[in-house]
Amino acid sequence: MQAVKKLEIIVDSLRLKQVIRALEEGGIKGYTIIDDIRGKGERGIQDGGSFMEALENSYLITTCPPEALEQIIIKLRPLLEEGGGVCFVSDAMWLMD
Amino acid sequence: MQAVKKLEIIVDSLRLKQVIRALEEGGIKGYTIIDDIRGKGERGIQDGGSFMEALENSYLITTCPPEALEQIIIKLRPLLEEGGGVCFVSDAMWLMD
Amino acid sequence: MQAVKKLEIIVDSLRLKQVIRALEEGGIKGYTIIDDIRGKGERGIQDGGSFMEALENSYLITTCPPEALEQIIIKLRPLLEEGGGVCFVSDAMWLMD
Amino acid sequence: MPIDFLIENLSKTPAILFFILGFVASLLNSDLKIPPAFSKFLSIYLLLSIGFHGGVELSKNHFSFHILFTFLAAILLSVIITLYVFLIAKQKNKKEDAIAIAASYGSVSVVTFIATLSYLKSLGEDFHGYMIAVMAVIELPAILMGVLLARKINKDSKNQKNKMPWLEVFSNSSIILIIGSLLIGWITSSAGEEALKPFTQDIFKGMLCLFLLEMGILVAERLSALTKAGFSLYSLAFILPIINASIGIFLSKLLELNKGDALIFTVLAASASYVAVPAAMRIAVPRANIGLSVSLSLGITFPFNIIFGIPLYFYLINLFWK
Amino acid sequence: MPIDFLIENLSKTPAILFFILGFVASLLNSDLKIPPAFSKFLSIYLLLSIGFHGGVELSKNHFSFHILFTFLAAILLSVIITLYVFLIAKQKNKKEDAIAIAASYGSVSVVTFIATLSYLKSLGEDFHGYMIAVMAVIELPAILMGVLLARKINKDSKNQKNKMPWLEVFSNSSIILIIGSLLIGWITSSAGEEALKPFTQDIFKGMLCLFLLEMGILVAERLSALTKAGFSLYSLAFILPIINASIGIFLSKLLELNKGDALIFTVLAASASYVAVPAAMRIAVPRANIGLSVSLSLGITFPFNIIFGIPLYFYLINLFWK
Amino acid sequence: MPIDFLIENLSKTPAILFFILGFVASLLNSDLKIPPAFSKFLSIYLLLSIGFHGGVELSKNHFSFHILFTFLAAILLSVIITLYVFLIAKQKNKKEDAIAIAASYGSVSVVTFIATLSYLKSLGEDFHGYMIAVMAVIELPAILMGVLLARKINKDSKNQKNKMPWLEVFSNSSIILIIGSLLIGWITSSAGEEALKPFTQDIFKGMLCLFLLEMGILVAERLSALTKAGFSLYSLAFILPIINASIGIFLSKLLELNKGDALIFTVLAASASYVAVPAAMRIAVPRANIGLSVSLSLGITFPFNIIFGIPLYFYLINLFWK
Ligand SMILES: Nc1ncnc2c1ncn2[C@@H]1O[C@H](COP(=O)(O)O)[C@@H](O)[C@H]1O
Ligand SMILES: Nc1ncnc2c1ncn2[C@@H]1O[C@H](COP(=O)(O)O)[C@@H](O)[C@H]1O
Ligand SMILES: Nc1ncnc2c1ncn2[C@@H]1O[C@H](COP(=O)(O)O)[C@@H](O)[C@H]1O
Ligand code: NA
Ligand code: NA
Ligand code: NA
Repeated sequence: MQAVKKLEIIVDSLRLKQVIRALEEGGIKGYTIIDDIRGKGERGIQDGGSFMEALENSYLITTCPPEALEQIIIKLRPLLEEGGGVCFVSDAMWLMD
Repeated sequence: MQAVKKLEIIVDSLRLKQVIRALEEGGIKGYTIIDDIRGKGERGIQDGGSFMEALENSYLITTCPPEALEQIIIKLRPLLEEGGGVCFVSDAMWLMD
Repeated sequence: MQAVKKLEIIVDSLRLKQVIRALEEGGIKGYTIIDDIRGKGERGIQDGGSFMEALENSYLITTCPPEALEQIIIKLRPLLEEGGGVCFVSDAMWLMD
Repeated sequence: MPIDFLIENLSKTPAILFFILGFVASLLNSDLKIPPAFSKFLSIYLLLSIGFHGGVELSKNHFSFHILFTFLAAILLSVIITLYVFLIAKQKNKKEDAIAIAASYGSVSVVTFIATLSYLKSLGEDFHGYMIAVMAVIELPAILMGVLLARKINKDSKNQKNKMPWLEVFSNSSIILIIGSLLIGWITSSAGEEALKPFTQDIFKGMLCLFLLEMGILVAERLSALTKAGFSLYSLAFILPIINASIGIFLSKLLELNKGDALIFTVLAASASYVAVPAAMRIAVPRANIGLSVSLSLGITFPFNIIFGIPLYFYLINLFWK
Repeated sequence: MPIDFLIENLSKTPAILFFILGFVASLLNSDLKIPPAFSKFLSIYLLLSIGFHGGVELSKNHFSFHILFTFLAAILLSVIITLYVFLIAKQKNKKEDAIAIAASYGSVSVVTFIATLSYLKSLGEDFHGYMIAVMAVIELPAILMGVLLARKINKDSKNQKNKMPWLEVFSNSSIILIIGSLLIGWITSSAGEEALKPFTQDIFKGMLCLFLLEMGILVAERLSALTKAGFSLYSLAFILPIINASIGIFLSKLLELNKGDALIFTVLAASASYVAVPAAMRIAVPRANIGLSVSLSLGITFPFNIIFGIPLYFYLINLFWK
Repeated sequence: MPIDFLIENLSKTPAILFFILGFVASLLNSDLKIPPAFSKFLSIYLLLSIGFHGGVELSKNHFSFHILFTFLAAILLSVIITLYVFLIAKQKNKKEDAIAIAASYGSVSVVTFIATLSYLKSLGEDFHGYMIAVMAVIELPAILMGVLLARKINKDSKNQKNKMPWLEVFSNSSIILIIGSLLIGWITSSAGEEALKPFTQDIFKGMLCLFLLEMGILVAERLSALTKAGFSLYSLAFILPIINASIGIFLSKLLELNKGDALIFTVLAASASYVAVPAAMRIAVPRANIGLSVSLSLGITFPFNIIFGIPLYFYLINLFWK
């Protein structure tokens, strides 16, 4: 097993493509996406019955080597600052190596 | 980045509103919800093809400052004791500040 | 609260049953499943508009006592080696005891 | 002989064959599954269509004391069944579980009800439209009894920290939907019927096939979950529909219902809820093992009724109504 | 008197009663909810059906300058409304929020539009098929104005780090779907119409009922979210449809539209978008609080229009067209 | 000339235009997407409807040796294609990937098949109902060959730690659904057909439009994923349908099929599976890159067939059948 940093990102579904682009620029190769989720944050309730895409969130999980984290955050932070959304970083072990 | 406690709560969908109420009483401002998931626990398999709401789970993710955790748990625990469901607490870093 | 190991497993939906079988052989009693999610990994993009099941992932969350982890990994690893998929392990606290 | 009824029933109704297909697929360990969002939609569709249809039919019937008596008898029946099943079930189960089981058998399975209507139609047998309205209101008394029993238990055990969330218990989505659609059908009457016919009637049988396909899968899953429950519980799920059907036939005779209405009334008695009541009990009796009551009502009683029960009950009614 | 129109409107159209059912269910704290995947499908279905229908109708009309003028007037109307609403809304809101609100009111609510068509049909009132095409293109100018306003604001605040993603703004799914379906209807014309009729027309009213059920739930949720906004915003959402309807009626008179077309034109003006425009603004003005604009357009203006507005506007049109 | 066929094909069938719409939307980077739960439902609907239809048709045909020979020829064809494609594909690919590709081309694309039927209907060309049943069983031999090849590879590499999960491979949801529906159609025959007609037939074309819209989006996504594969793979996906169609036409001539049946038989040969076979191979050959085989069969062969192939093959058949 191998130590990695796990990132969990929750953003507007409509801005997910931009986030993926930023992550890939930061060197991310793998990720998992859960679409069409709801939530509440600083910008109020996001719950559009899903046909109002503007009120829908997506949840993205990805991992990176600890030393790559800073580079990724540099790419990611301006996006979240501009358009809202959250990101949690935590420690995990990656099973396969 | 800022240290936070991350809570992951899995409960019957029908009792989710009560959980949110408890969390908000405990001071929670933001959360994310994934609806309509299934699982297995002490009370057996929860998988109702989703039209049997009584057999459907929801997954709620939220974060709080480490010092606020205790207050939230006080609100949350009786609900889970009464009606089942689980909660995991872990450490994470919150990207935006 | 009680210290546990949290496992997050992302595999092809079609192989989920095998994973659950392996986990249960390893002693797991409870888990949560989010179906029908997408992602990208070593084997390329998994996103089949969901009617192509072969291109669909599932996300499984489970916990175990720290001392049980090794036994579970022994069961799990060959499955992921053979058919792809990822597993992250992290530390968490279990609220109810 | 009932066996002819049975084969007729099977070879003419695709819906029941799709139920069997789902069941077999699940036994074969197939990955066949209606996506959850879609099976929830199907369930909404069925409730809306049947409720709306019932409302339209009700708007066409003039009020009569006969109709009123049928309603009252159905409510009484529901209360009696809930109570006696509770007394039996609590012998070998936790009281909370007994409440969930009792309320489920006191109520009705909407899909069994629908299967009954199409069985009658396929035989060209008459029935009154207001029977659909009877079915729509019959969910309520069983839930009410469940809540009252729950309060009694809590009082006994002085375990009354949380107030009963009455509103949430009764504003359960299935109940709102069927009663709301009933009202809308009643208000819009034939104008509404004409507007919605292609949706609520023409494609109804097809939608039902898909729903029963999913039901077949779920029944098989429930049955394999049942293996851990005891033998007495299994047999209960076979015996209750037969006893309740007998009460239903007896009451129907007393009420002088025609044969079609009698079968419907009997099925109201014999079937058990696995949607509305478990959802209500999940809130009213949170400590109950809801999965157990669903395993009985959905895993055994439901397939028993739609495959054997309906033709059998109608065979009996034909005997007694001669 | 409008009150008769209103009662007629309600008692004959199940769709609006289902809207009210959803609304009431939500107030009763019910768990009733159309599964998200399904409500997204319903929205796709409605856009596809209405766009396709508009295209087929357009293919049956010969080009005329009268049609062209109607298109141009609608575009002009949309631009004017977006601009004046922006000027009003920016008084008490962030500029970004004002843009989102303005573009929403400059555009149109497809469901309000559909409700208008079925209102006209239920009255047996004529209208031209190309009005559907007018509606389909009217989403674009408001979005364009929104984007131009956003660029101006950014220039003023020298806050121009990211380029405007033009393509993404206009390739919004609702826009692609309605305009694409319009083209397909136009190309396949009556052959296509015949092939798709059972799907796009026969079950349309039923699908609309389900969608309005969900809308009722969402409106109730939006209203309770509104409680935190100020009074001036509330009143805006009531006043804007009335002002815009007046402009619409005035322009319709100038264009010498018949009564049916006039009502449609008026509703284009009076209604506000809560799907396509918010999605486009989410990308064009990421810092805006989109929830706010949706609360106004969906929470207040939408129910106001479908319950009171449509019969009221038509009452006025009947007065003026005499 | 085929070009006329092509334009006819396009301007009359909304379904193919919706496919193009989805494709274009994806190229424009639009967020248009059928919700996954709904596209899975659409796929279930199509399989159920076509299987059921095939069963009903089969029940109307008397058994004949001609039918039997057609079945056997189709199975033989499938086996031959799987084997020769494997031999070609393994030259430049991993053996596991070659198996997945070969089994996919040995099987059939249900949607291409459906497009063929509606093409024939639009031309008023006759075909036999049992050809649908031929299609329904043709998925099996290719999967079986895939499994046998996989076992051989494993034996060669002594890599046989896990037993082949036979049941799971063949109880794949698409296979269960199409064969189950075929049986149900066969049992319930015209009674069943009448009951389900509004659902399985009337709204079929509309549902197909929605499904093809989603297919267009997925094809565009697959094509952009292809850019990383080599040139030889690309060309394979163009050449295989042409070779296989030629074999299909040749065999059809030998079997003395009528023109309609010949086109269907040819399309069985020319099309490749991207649902059932990849799902089966995912289990039988877990180390294979399933995405690759789907990119070829769905990304290239599928659009090639439904836009150019079908009219082209029919043009050739018309030449040879004179
Ligand atoms: N504390 C939190 N914990 C979990 N999810 C959150 C939290 N805050 C915000 N979110 C999610 O992030 C989305 C965007 O947040 P915001 O930009 O703050 O409105 C919300 O709709 C939630 O789904
Ligand atoms: N160890 C576990 N890991 C992850 N999820 C669990 C675990 N135990 C229970 N759950 C989830 O929590 C739900 C309720 O659990 P319970 O109240 O124990 O029946 C289950 O249906 C699962 O979805
Ligand atoms: N680094 C990662 N972070 C999160 N999810 C991943 C990661 N790598 C792979 N996955 C998920 O695991 C699935 C299978 O991965 P693979 O077997 O590498 O193709 C992918 O489709 C993703 O959903
Ligand atoms: Na009952
Ligand atoms: Na407007
Ligand atoms: Na083939």
